[in-house]
This record gives sequence, structure tokens and C-alpha cells, in this order.
Amino acid sequence: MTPYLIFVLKRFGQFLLVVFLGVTITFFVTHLTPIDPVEESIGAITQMGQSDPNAIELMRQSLRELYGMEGSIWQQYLHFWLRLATGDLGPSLSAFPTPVTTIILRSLPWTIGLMAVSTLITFVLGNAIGALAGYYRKTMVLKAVSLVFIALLPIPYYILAFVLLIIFGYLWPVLPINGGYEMNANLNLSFALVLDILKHSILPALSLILVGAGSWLIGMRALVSNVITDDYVVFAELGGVPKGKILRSYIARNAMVPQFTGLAMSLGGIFNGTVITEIVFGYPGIGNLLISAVHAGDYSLVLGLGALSIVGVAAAVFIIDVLSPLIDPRIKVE
Amino acid sequence: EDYTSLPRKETLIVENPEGTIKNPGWFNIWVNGGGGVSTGLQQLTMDTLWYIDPEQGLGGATWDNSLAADKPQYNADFTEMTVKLRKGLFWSDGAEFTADDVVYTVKTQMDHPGMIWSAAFSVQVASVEATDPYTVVFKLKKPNARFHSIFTVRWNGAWIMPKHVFEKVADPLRYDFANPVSLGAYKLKAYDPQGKWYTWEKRDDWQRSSLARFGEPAPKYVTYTDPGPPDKRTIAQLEHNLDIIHDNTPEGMFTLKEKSKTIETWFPGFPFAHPDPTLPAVIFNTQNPPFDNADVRWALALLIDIKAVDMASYRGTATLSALGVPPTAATMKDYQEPMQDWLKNFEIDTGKSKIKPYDPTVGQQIADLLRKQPKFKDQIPSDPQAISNAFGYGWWKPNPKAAGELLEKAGFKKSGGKWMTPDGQPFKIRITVEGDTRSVFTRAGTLIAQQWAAFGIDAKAVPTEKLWQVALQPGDFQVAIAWSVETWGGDPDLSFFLDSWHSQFVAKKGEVQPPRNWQRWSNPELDKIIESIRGISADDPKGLELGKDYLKLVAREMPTIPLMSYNVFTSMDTTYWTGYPTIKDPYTDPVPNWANSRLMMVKLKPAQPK
Amino acid sequence: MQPLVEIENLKAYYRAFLYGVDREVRAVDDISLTIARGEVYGVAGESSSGKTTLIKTIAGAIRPPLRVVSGSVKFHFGGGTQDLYAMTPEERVALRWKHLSYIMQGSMNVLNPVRRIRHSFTDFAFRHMKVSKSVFFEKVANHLQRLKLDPQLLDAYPHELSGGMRQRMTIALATILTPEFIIADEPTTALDVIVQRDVLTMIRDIQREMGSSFLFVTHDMGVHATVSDRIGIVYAGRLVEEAPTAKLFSAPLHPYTQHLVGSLPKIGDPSTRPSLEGRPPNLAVPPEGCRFHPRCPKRMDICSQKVPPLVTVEPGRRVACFAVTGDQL
Amino acid sequence: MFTIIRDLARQNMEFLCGLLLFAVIVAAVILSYFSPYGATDIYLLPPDMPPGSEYWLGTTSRGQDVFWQLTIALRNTLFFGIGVAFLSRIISLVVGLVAGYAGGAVDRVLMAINDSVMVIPQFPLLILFYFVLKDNMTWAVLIVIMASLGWSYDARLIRSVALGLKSRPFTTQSVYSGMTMRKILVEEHLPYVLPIVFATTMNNMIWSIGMEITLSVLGFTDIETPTMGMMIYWANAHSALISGIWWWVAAPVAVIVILFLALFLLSMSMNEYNDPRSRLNRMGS
Amino acid sequence: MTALLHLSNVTKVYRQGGMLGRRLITAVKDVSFEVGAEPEILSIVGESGSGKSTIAAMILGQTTPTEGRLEFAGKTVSIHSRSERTAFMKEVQPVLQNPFEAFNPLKRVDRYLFETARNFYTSGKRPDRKEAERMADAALHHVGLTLEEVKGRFPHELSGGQLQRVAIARALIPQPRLLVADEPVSMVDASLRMAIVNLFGRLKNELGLSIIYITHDLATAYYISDNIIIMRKGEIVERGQARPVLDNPQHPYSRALKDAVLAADFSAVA
Ligand SMILES: Nc1ncnc2c1ncn2[C@@H]1O[C@H](COP(=O)(O)OP(=O)(O)OP(=O)(O)O)[C@@H](O)[C@H]1O
Ligand SMILES: Nc1ncnc2c1ncn2[C@@H]1O[C@H](COP(=O)(O)OP(=O)(O)OP(=O)(O)O)[C@@H](O)[C@H]1O
Ligand SMILES: [Mg+2]
Ligand SMILES: [Mg+2]
Ligand code: NI
Repeated sequence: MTPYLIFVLKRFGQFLLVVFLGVTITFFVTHLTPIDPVEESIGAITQMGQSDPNAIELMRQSLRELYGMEGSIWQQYLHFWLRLATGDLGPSLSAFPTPVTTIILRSLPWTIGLMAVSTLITFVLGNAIGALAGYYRKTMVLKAVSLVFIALLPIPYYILAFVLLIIFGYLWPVLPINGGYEMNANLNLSFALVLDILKHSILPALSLILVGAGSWLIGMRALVSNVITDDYVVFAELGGVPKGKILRSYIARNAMVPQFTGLAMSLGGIFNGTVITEIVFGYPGIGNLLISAVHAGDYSLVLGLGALSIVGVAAAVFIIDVLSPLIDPRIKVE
Repeated sequence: EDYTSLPRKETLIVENPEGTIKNPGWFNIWVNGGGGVSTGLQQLTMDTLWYIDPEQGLGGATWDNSLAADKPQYNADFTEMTVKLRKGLFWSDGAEFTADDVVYTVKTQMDHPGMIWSAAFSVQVASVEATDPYTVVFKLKKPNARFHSIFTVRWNGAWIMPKHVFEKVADPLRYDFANPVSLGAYKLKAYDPQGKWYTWEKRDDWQRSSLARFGEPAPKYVTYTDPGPPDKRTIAQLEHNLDIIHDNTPEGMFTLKEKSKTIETWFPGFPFAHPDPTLPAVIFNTQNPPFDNADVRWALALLIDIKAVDMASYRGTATLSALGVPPTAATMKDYQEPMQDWLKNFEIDTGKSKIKPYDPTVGQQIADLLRKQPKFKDQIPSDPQAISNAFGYGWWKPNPKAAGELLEKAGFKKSGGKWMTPDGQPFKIRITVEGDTRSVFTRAGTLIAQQWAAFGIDAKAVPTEKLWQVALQPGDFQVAIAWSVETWGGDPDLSFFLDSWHSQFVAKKGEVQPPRNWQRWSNPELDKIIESIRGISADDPKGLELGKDYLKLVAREMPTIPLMSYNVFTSMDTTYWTGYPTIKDPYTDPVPNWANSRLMMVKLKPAQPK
Repeated sequence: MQPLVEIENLKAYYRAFLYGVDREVRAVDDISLTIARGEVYGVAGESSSGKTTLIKTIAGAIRPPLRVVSGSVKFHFGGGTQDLYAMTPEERVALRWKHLSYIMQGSMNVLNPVRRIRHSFTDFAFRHMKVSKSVFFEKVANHLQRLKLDPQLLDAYPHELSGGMRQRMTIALATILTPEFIIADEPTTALDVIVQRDVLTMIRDIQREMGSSFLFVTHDMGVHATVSDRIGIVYAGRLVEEAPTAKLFSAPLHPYTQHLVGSLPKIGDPSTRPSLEGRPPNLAVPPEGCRFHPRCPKRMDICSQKVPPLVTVEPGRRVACFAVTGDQL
Repeated sequence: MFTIIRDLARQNMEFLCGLLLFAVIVAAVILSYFSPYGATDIYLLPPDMPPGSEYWLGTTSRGQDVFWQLTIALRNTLFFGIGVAFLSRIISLVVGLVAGYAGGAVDRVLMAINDSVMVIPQFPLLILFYFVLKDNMTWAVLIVIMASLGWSYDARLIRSVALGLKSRPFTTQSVYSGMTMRKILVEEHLPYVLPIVFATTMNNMIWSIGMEITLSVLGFTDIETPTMGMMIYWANAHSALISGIWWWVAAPVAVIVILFLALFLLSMSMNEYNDPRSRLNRMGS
Repeated sequence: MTALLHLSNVTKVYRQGGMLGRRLITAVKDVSFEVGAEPEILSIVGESGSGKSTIAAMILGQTTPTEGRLEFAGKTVSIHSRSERTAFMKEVQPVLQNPFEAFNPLKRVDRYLFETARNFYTSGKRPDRKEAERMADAALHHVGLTLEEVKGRFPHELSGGQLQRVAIARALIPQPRLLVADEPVSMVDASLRMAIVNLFGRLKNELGLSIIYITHDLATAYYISDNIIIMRKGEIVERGQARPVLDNPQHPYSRALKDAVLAADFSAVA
């Protein structure tokens, strides 16, 4: 076996351990929830309707049986892993008997689509401006642009998103503000649909980019001002290598290395969804699903989403570690 | 088909207050499977035997025989109910609706615990059979004069299942009922797999549905959608992209009124909102001291300045009630108005003095107060009857002195500006409020807490998500802002909520309380009233008198402090449709998640020619 | 002797604000020297005496807080005369690498760590050679072979090479365009003695082959003895002695040089070596007069009052010490 | 100390701006103790008054003075952010330094814990805590919970620096001076990671305050304690943006931006001051 | 009489690449030597990577040998508890390579002196501040400094020579019997180099200290040491008394090493 393969295998073992620990913690915390999915269901059923107390007691019993909520928490824990081994996350308790996987898979592509694209754009944009601002320290335009992004950073996301919405959806209504596509759209794949989906993603993506770029920018700027004094940069400058080339191939290329780990983390983090984006822009996705699952005490759904996110983050970090020798040739894996 | 929206002029767009539907493809309304209900499913495609309208109803009566041809027929001891069905009604797939469907509905649910009405049928029904294709006979396990209410739509009811569809299904509990077969005037056209919208299309054979009795529904399409948080609904309606907003913040309503020329509301002026037949109140957990003491409860009531609460919560748009029924529709004339004299003379004994706590002029005062704000001046009614309809008849006068006396009577002491309980502890109250979900009541709770705190009580409002499940059901609260009173709206019979207030249903401390009577209050006098109501038929005029007895009892005992009706800020845009229900033509509740709102479809008129 | 580089009265100071105190470090204080075509000129001296600063100033590698206060650096590349501090930045960039290359201190670590070495060659040299890529790399390969480097190493990353190989790579990079003037700052420190020897001989060979001038710095006198034609001794920012290598070692004139040469232990010579007492001078507040006088065994009264001028005592040989030259002025 | 500040202020525009902005924040926090209105009292003033001479930043729809409300909210939010940052910094310092220095099994165990915390989805966890704790979910508890979620990434950073410090010769010198591990970590290594600690503090505060606001907007926090999030929550509950009460939202947003610009400018110029290379760079210009 | 330090057949194998790697590197291969009971300076020379520092680390107890035994004053070196470690450090102290790196630039240099004084007291009780200062001053005297010159100073306020002498003074405080100096002069310039090397000679004579002097520089090894070990690739290729060995090296590698020394003696090159 090559040393690299051994490294990958060991690293994979670590990945499994982290997933195991993370899911275990999430399992027990979710089961602490005081919301009983059965009571939640009864609440939904009796909402503004009939409520013969005797009938409700009967309903309670039959639902408890139906949802398979018997057994100690340890049995349920064991059961959970056994089921998970076959890729089954069990039925959702708030949308019984629909499988958790079905529910998640319905929203997931939207979350991934929006978040992955905007995370990447944010990453590129933030780092590009950060690198430029770190290298050309005196340029006023860059200073101003960085300042704007840095000032956007602490603005509560909810407000920023809402202001965008008011501007582009009300004061100057040019962009759609609700949903992932037009209401009553024909959902057969067509060019028009794709265009419509893109149009609907502009505002959510823009809001994510505007609040997100600042932190990449700050990080990159600091990294660049460190790298800039490294010997190989000075040497290249003395060697008369053109400035643009120095910035791209020497400074940015080296400063990017630590940023990739951050990128992996945020790409992994997209499996958390973004509740506020989904609420403000009515964008489909798993963030809202998560909140409603928590509200409904639907711990099998919460756990499913939690596990997804844990695997997502851990896998992203795993992948970046495994790929790191490619990004930074100095990292040795022997 | 093109990638285009439906013709806007033929489409009615309605807010679905359930928001985004978690399991959008689930249409089996008989199983709680994460699908939507107010998506149009229950309003436009479901039907059952009878409806009671929360307002006045069409055809001159709040009572409507929908699938049934007539009112329910009981035998003398209320152990048997016979239903005659209408003829000539068809499911949207062409099958005829018959008694078999009704029998199937009841039997299937009884056979499948976990279905929504399963328990209710199991507890009551001994047998059900179709004696002929249009007659169903229920035999009951024990006498019940209101068994029919399970098939009577207030907000919803036990919907009738299509036997010909479900009998082919292996397990009705796990069947999603995709492509739902409709018994209403509309059928499913399309829905968003992400659960954001549902669109229904008028049936070609709409005439074969029960709604046809009232005429042809106007909108060809009806879309129920999740328009997002209140501010976005406001924007959408200002842009004429949303015909009916289900609910809004008071401020959102003011903004709409100010900025839009095409907005119609229940009241043309203040308080705009529709008072739903629900009674938000300060609910005490009467099983725990000191709230087991009526004097303490009364003292706390006398510390509330309802005008401030109104301004803080509804910003003046509340319809107040001092009585234990919501100040809406039928109850206005059946209870609120007739009880006024009694209220004016009603006395309580503080131990040191006797006072008359009622202030019949509160509505008037609020109107005067609002009229001072230039923005609203013209929108405030001045006719006394209109004021009473809009703002309620009156409420309790703040009386800190009497409150102090009552507390002292209950053994409390004041020391260093702080009230101490009889056992010497600081009097500490936590008011559980619902937080964001019903922000208006959260606002009310914080203000009441402030008023109590100003009197020397350590009072604070604490928001809890899932107030009902987390606090009310397990009885894990001291005081909450919520409601335990709901009425039919269009019918004075109080059994709808009152029956479950019987002491037989009050849970022990620490155990889960069945819905309603969250205050866990038991009272022998109340039990007697409830038992008397059970013994008479729903439309027996004696019911009204028993209802008044109940009102007097709870006024004396104050197990909850009734505040106001649940005012819903429904607004309707007249750009594409007119003919919405309003106080001038109150044919039904405009709040569109009520199944009764199907009546709107036949009353609407396109605002612009096609 | 044809001068290639003429340095006149060069002064270069560091100015620093430290905790509210304005501090000026006179790291190069009035140095003049001339380097001939084809000559190897070595600069030696204590640590912190200003060797690197001098060399930076000559190479035009000035970055704040270093400032050239006065003096000039003139090159006679291709027959003309270029004044380094009168040129535009563009002109300076044009000189670099084509006529003048500079191997900085720490030359083991000057290659971009995340790119293959091949790219460094493209970045630095390709522009100047008006040939196609393939011809260019053929030339590079030939050049590397001369330095006993396998051309395949072009496709390696710097960290995959040993320290010696990396230094040789840097040297290859600095010499590929056969510049007229090569500047190197401690090019062989931290190398194994055996490797160091190889590298030095190679540098020497290449320099001879190309006929370039070579200015380099080290405080290792053994290295100077091996490579330099002429040596300048720097003490506390000043040139205190300059002499052909053989003369400097066999008959040092300045007391500091004498100490430097005298203190070197030798294998086969077990006699006791003295150590120089006292502290190196602080360049922010250098001693008055001769900067060496506080540590000087031959100190006279005048040494603490007047700065000894650099006097030519015989052709190619200058020294700044009153004890040697007497109070001439 | 004073000379350093004066010095920095004189040469460094960024520092000066940061200092001024920070002074504004500190002044507001101090002012909050002199507020004429109770922090949670509502309907004391006419609602919806725009900014003007009587109410500088206007009043809210709840009849509160935005200015005074803001000072108190700022104070609470700042204490919250600082509390979370402080606690989480301590955890990440302990874990990072110990893991880096001790190495071996200790390192592996600590890093396994670290990574597990890193991958756990924070948001649902916070909401669940909120449900579980209900009334007991005070600010202090929230600070502790947030702190125990917000340390892992920075602990890794600190560990990587500590790994380098371990092989620095002065560490060996300390070991042979007989210092204990605690002493070496606290007195020798800590100063080296402090710049990272400061740099991450700002990010941590942005994160925690952002989280607080998100939780508040969703209605998951104590509504009786005025904070930035709570102000936005109430403004939102009163449709402030759509009904034109923009000052209710603009004021807290402006203050948060000022706070972070101040922190950012200060930490940036301080870092440059600490790093001789870039400090000298600046002087030449 | 037992030797002060005795290494018998010591081998050290490193696994490279941390917990992930598998490549084994034999840094030290079957090495035996001793430092006698009488004070002596033992030089270890050899090319880079030949295992010199690894040997130093093993002697200092920083790593344990993979095979073989290390005895100090007749006892196998075993460090398990903190008290054993303290006792051992009292006897064996290091001098580090780079004086500028050996002190935390953010801390005053006297701190290390006082810490050492307080942690390695020879008398019964832990010295107080005064006593610690006295001990530090005494040690500084041996290296030609006084406490006054050093007290309260930061590393950047001292010259390299001074710093290296402070470092040596610190190592002297516990009154050890062996100093392990791993390339103590490779980072200081020629004029300082002799000052330090001469100091070693004095310490041996005046304090009866044994010193293991690790270096690249054959000339200083020749100048100062009694005995010498020449290493290559983890193995000892030649050993003996320093001067005879260097005057006339036998092993080819020793000869190559000697040849590579660039003589500053000009006539030798010309
Ligand atoms: N960036 C700087 N800022 C302030 N002072 C500096 C700077 N760089 C060098 N100096 C000072 O200038 C003087 C000369 O330094 P220089 O690096 O030229 O010495 P050197 O002879 O090359 O030393 P070495 O042999 O250690 O390389 C020293 O006193 C040093 O402290
Ligand atoms: N901690 C370690 N882990 C793995 N390998 C190591 C470690 N320390 C040293 N080595 C390897 O052991 C070998 C001997 O190293 P050592 O540092 O003892 O050599 P040295 O003679 O001191 O070299 P130098 O003269 O460069 O200081 C080298 O190949 C080195 O790479
Ligand atoms: Mg130098
Ligand atoms: Mg070594
Ligand atoms: Ni022995």
C-alpha cells in the first residue's frame, strides 16, 4: 500500500469516528426535546375542531403505537444505527409515514444549488478583493470596496436580506422575491424554467454573498500582508517578475492555502441550510424543514438533517485533508 | 403547455397560513401526514354533512345542510341519529356520492386507529349503516344530543371519504391520496413539489357539487400560496399579487389601508380585522396556588388597564369582551348585548367594600382615543352600536385599591413596595406568551406583566415556542395568554367548547390536560350547567339561558380573564375580484383557512371583464 | 582595471518609530567602493555590521524603513553608465536579471513553495530571452547540467530538493541570463561543509566562464579565502579595510581585521586564540570617531574624536585607522 | 501605554477612526446607566415618533425612546458577545495549547472532541436547548451554550501555532529551567497566541451576536431583555420596515456596524503595530 | 570508577510522517561511547543529518533510545515522574544552538535564571527571591557577566554573545555535571565564536564540568576538545583523542570532511 493510501484510510477512520460521535451527541440531544410528536400531532388534529377528551386519550394511544415510540432510548439508539446501516432514516413523525429521506431529498437540491453557488461566488469574490486590497494597500477604490464589505459583515442577515427584498421587490420591483420559481410554473424541464429559477435565486444569493464576502476578505487581506514579506515574494519582485504575476502566482496562490480549509467547512456547512434566507425569500430548502421538524418534535427528521449536516461537514474536511497535498505540495503524507 | 402562469383575471390568489407544506404530496386529509389542510384542500374539495357559518351564512341561515338533505334526526334519548343525504352529487371522477361513502368513512376510520376521526368515532359509534343509498343510521354507545357536530363544519369537520378510491388501497393510513378525488366544486390542477402553492380548478361538472345550490363559483382557478412573513404579504398585496391576506400585523394592515386604494376589510374602518369566534384571555393555572383563589384572579383582573393593553397589542383594533364568550357574530346579539344590564349591576366584595367593577364606556373611550390620531380620524365609527360591534361593549375598570384589598383578603401583604404571598414569598408571576407566532398576544402579555409589575408584583412575560404543547398541555405554566373558549360563531350553542370543561375531564396536576379548559378549572356549579346542556338538543332555546348562567358564573369566579376576540387582519384586494364578505354583507368569515370560506367562491365577481 | 560598478559615498539608514521613539540606524554610513569587470569582491564583517544593507542598496532592493540618504551607485553595463538612484522604476526592472541579478540572504527559501521550479524560470527569465518556450527550456536544461543539477528537477517543488540543491537552483536562476553583475548575500550558509565546498567551486567556475563580476557577502573567512579576489571589511556600517585576498589574510592592517584573521582556529594549530571583548556597537547611537575604538587594543586619543578616513595605502588597498595611517589630516 | 496610544493615533488613521468609533460605543454603554426610562417599560411615550429634537432617534411603536433603548440593548449585546468570546477563548486556548504541547494521545483525544464539536450542527442544537431549558434559558446560560459551541475552530488554529512553539528552542530552555507545563503554556506560549485570540475574538463576536439576532428574530430568546436582536425582533413584530418606522431598525444596525468597524479597525491597526514588518512598511510612505 | 555517561549500543529509529507515516529512519545506529569521570570536552562532529542532535536529545532525556542503554553515573536513565526528571535535569543541562532563539523575545532574560534557581535548589528549601538572585549572580560570574548587566533586560537588548553566555550561566545554576551543547556557535559570527569556545575550556577547568560539544566546525573541535567522535549516517566512523584524529584522520569520510574545511589560511589555498 502506498503511504498516501494509508493516510487516506487513516483519515477516513477519523472521519468515521467524528461522524459517530457527532451523530451520537445529536441523537441524545434531539431526544431530550420536550415536544412530544404525538401531542404535536394531536394538536394539529384537534386544531379548531372536535375535541372530545375521551377520544383524545384514545387517539394518543393509537398514535404512540403507530409512531413506534416504545422502547427505551438505548433501544431506539441501537435501532437507529441498525436502520442507518441500510441507509434508512425511518419515517418522519410529523409527516408519518413518509420516510425522512424522501422529505429531505425533496428540499436538498435547492439548498445545495443556492448555497454551493453562492458560497463559491462569495469565496472567489471575497478572496479576490482581499488579495487585491492586501497587495495594493494604497488604492482608494480597493479601500472603499473593502470597507463596504466589512461594514456589511456585521449587519444582521435578516435585515440585509429584507432591505434587499424591499428595494428590488417593492421600491424598484425588478426581481422576484418569493419562492424558487414562479407560482403556477410548469415544472417540466425547459429553458424558461431554468431562467426563472436563476432569476429567483438572484436575491437570495446576492444577500448571502453580500454578508459573506467580508469575512473572506478580511482573512485574505491579513494573509496577503503576511505573505507579501516572505522571501520568495521579495525575490520575485527583485527578479523583475511582473506585478500581476506576483499577485496571482506568488501571493494569492500561497495565501489561498489556509482559505481552502475554510471553504471546505463552509461547503460542508451548507447542509445546515439557511433558515433566514428561506424565510425571507420563501426559498425552498432544508433550513425551514429543520425548524418545522424541531417545532413538531419530529426527532427522526431532526436527526436525519443533523446527520446529513454532520456527514457533510466531516466529509468536506476529510476531502480537503485528503486533497491538501495537491493544494499545498509541501504537505507530506509519507 | 407553455411556461406561463395562469390567466390572472381568472385566478384567485389566497394566502395559506400554514406556510410551506412539509409533505406537499400528501392529500390524505384523514391522516395527519404532514400535508396541508388550508391549502384549498378542505375549503374547495372536501365536503361533509352540515356547515355552521361563523358569520351569517348564505341562503339566510348560518346552518347549511350540505351533503345532508336535512337536519340530523335523533331518537328521543339521543342514542340514534338518522341522516338523509342529497341526491345528484358526484365525485370529480364521476362516481356518485352515496350513503356508502358515509358508512365507509366511519367504519374505515374506526378500523384504523391513527386516522384523524378514528378515536372520535370509536368512542361514540356503536354501529352505522346505510338503510338506503341516501339514508344513514348511526347507533350510539351512549346518549349524545350533539353527535352530529362531528359532521358539522365550523372550521373543519369529519370529511367524507371516497369509498371507491380508498377501498382499493391496501392501507389507508399509508396512502397519500395523490390526485385527490374531489367532492367540492374544484379539483386539483397543480401543486408545488416544494409545498409553496396549490392550485385548484373549477370542475366542469361543478353543478354536481353541493355548492352549486348557491350559484356558479366565479374563479376558474384558486391558488393557495405561502407568501412569506407579514411584511412580504403586505408587499405582495400592494403589488396586487395576492388577493386575500389571511392575517397580518396591525401595522401591516395600517400600511395597506394607507397605501392601497383597492383594499377591502371586514370593518371598513377601525378595527378593520375580522373578529374570529375565539376568546384570547389571561389563563390561570387554577390548580396551583395562589391562582386557585378567585380573589387573587379578580385582583389581577382589576390591575389591567385594558385600553393600554388594546393599544399595545392590537394598537386599538381589538374587540373587547368582559364576558366568557367571544364578541362576535351570533354571540353579540345572543349574549353580549343581553348581558349588559347584568354586568352594569354586577358587584364584587373585596372584603372591605363592595364595588361595581364594570365600565360600559370602554369601547367609547377607545374610539375617542383613536380619533385623536390624525391618521385614523375618519376611520373611527361614531354610532354607539357600531362602536360596540367594533370595539366591544365594555370591560373592567382598573381599580388598584380594590385589587389591593382583594389580595389582602387572600392573605397577601405588601412590604417595601412589593407584594408578598401568604407564605411570605415575593409574589412572582411568569406570563407565558407565544412569541413570534402570535405576536399581538405576546405584546399584550408583556404589557399586562408591566402593569402588574407596576403594582409591586414581580411579573414578567416569557415567550415559549409551542405554548400549547410545552406549557398548556402539561400544565407547566402559571399564567398564559391563550384561549380556551371557541364558539360556533353563527350559533349560540356553547357546547362546542363548554362540554369539555366538565370536571370529569380535568387532568390531575402534572398530567396532560385534554385540549380546552387549559385553566384546569373544575366547579360543581359548572358541571351542573354542562350536564343540563347535554340533556337538551342543540337548538333548544333553553341552551341560551344555560349559556348565560355559565357567563355569570365565570364572571364571578374569573378562572380566566377574557380580553378580546381573536381579531384576524384579513385584507382583500379588489383589483381582480369583488364581492368579498364584509360587515356590510357578512355572508361568511373572510378568513380564508376556514372551510366555510368556500362560500366566497360563489359570491365573488371578476372586477374586470375577461 | 575597468570598473563595472562604482559606489560613491553611499549612506543608507533605517528609520524606525519604536514605542514613540524615533530611531535611526545608520547601517551603511558613507561607503565608497569600485568593482571591476570580472572581479569577485567579497564583503566580510561581524553580524549586524551592515553587510546585507550595503548589498541591498547596491542591488536597489530598498524598502521602507530603509532609505538611501545620499551617494550614488553607478553601473557601466554594456558600455553605458546607469545611475541606479536616478532611474525610473521601469528602467530598473529592465536591468534586473538581464544585467544584474541578486541572490538574497536565505537563498534556500526564495523559491515559490507551491509551484514547480520550472515556473520560476519562466517568470524570471523567459521574458528576456527572445526565444520559443522549447528552446528556452533546452537552454535552462543545459545550464542546470553545468551546475550538476538534473534537468528533471525542474518539475519538482522546491521542498522536494535538499538545501544545497535549492541554493544551486537559485544560483542557476541568477546566472541563466549571464548577467554582468551578480550579487549574493551569504549564498552558502547553513550548508553542510562538504556541500558548501561544491557549491562555492561551482559559483567560481561559472563566474569565470561568463566573465561576470561578483559581489558577495559572508562572515565566514574561510569562504572568502576560497572565492574572493578582493575583500572589503565592514565594521559598524563603515568600510574599514579593503585589500586583495592574499594580502588581507597574510598581512591585515586594521586592528579589527587583524583580530578577525587571528582568531580563526586551524586544524593542526593548537595555540590559544584570543576572543574579542566588548559589545558590537549599537548603530542607532554609534560611538564617536572610529567606531571600533571602544574595543580596539591600539586605541589612541584621536580615535574617539575623529573619524579615520579610508586611505589608499598601496594600489588596491585601503584602510581606515589612525594607528596605521597616522593622523594624516 | 498612553504614549503607544498617542503614537498610534498620530500615525495611523485607521487606529484613530477605530478609537473614535469605539469611544462612541463606550459612551453609549456608559450612558445606558443614566437612561431615564426603565429598560423594559413600554408605552411611556407617544409611539412612532420620527427622529427629532425631542426624541433624537425617534420612538418605537411600543412607545420607547429608540436612543435610550439602543444604549441598553448595546450594553446587553456587548456583554453577551464579550461573554461568549471570553469563555470560548478560554476553552479554545486550553484545548489548543494543551493539545499542541502535549501531543500524542492527549492531542488525538482532544482533537477528536474538537472535530466532533466542529461538525455538530449548531443551530438546531441551540433551538433544542431552548426547548429543553425553557425559562431556565437565561442569558448566562445562553452565553455558556454558545461558548461551548464556538471554540473548536479557533482551538485548531491555536493548536497549530502551539505545535510550532513546542519545537522552538526557548521552550526547551523553559523545560530545562524546571518550569511546569502549566507555567510554560501560560507564561511562554500564551503571549504568542494572543494575536490569534484577538483576531478570532472579532469573528467570534460577529458570530455570537449574529446568532443571537437570528435566534431573536425567530423568537427564541428572552423578550424582556433588550438586546440588538430583541430590538430587531420587536421592530419586525411591528412591521417597522414596511410601515415606515425605519429608525427603529436603522439605529441598531448602524450601531452594530459601528461596533464592528471599531473592533475591526482597532484589531487591524494593533496587529500591524505588533508586527514590526508591516509597521515599518507604513512608515516609509 | 564509573564513567559519567555511558552509551551502549544505542539505536534510535524514527517513524517519519507522524502518526500517518510508515517510513522508518534510523537516525542513530548502534552507537556506544562514554564520557569519563574526569572532566572532559567530547566533540561530536559529522555531516548534517548524521544523528548528532538525536544523540543529544537522548542524553538530555528528551527521547528514549529504540534499543540500547544509556547510563548516567552508573544508573540507567529512566525518566517517568516529574521528580525523576527534575533530579536528572539537575545533573545534565543543555546549551542551545541559537542564542537569539533560546529566549522568549517577549520575556525578560533574567526570568530563566530565577526560574532555574528556584526549581533546582540544592539546599533544603526553595530559594526566595534574594537567594535566587544570588545564585544567578554567581552563575553569571562564571561566564564573565554580572546580574546587573542582565537584570530586567529583554533578549533584543543583549548581544548574541551575551545571550549565549546568559544561556550557559543558566545551565550552570543547578550545578550540573554535564553540559550538552548542540552547535552552540554555528549561529554566531566569527568574533563571538571564540569567546564561547574559550568559555567552555574555562568551565571545564574551573568547575570540573564535562561538556559534549556538537558541531560542524572541525576547527573549533580541534581547538577545544579532548576527545572526538566523527559520525556519518547515524554511525560512528572514527573516534579518539581530538588532535591525533584530526591531524591524521583514517576513515575516508573523516578525510573528506577535513578536506572540505575551507582554510582561512591563505597560503593553503593559493
Ligand atoms: N528592517 C530593519 N529595520 C531596522 N533596522 C534594521 C532593519 N534591518 C536591519 N537593521 C539594522 O541594520 C543594521 C545592519 O543590518 P544588516 O542586516 O545589514 O547586517 P548584516 O551585516 O547583514 O548582518 P548579518 O551578518 O546578521 O546578516 C543592524 O543593526 C540591524 O539591526
Ligand atoms: N523527530 C524526528 N522525527 C523523525 N525523524 C527525525 C526526527 N528528528 C530527526 N530525524 C531524522 O533523523 C536523522 C538525524 O537527525 P539529527 O537531527 O540527529 O541530525 P544532525 O546530525 O543533528 O543534523 P544537523 O547537523 O543538520 O543538525 C535525520 O535524517 C532527521 O531527518
Ligand atoms: Mg546579512
Ligand atoms: Mg542537529
Ligand atoms: Ni561503564
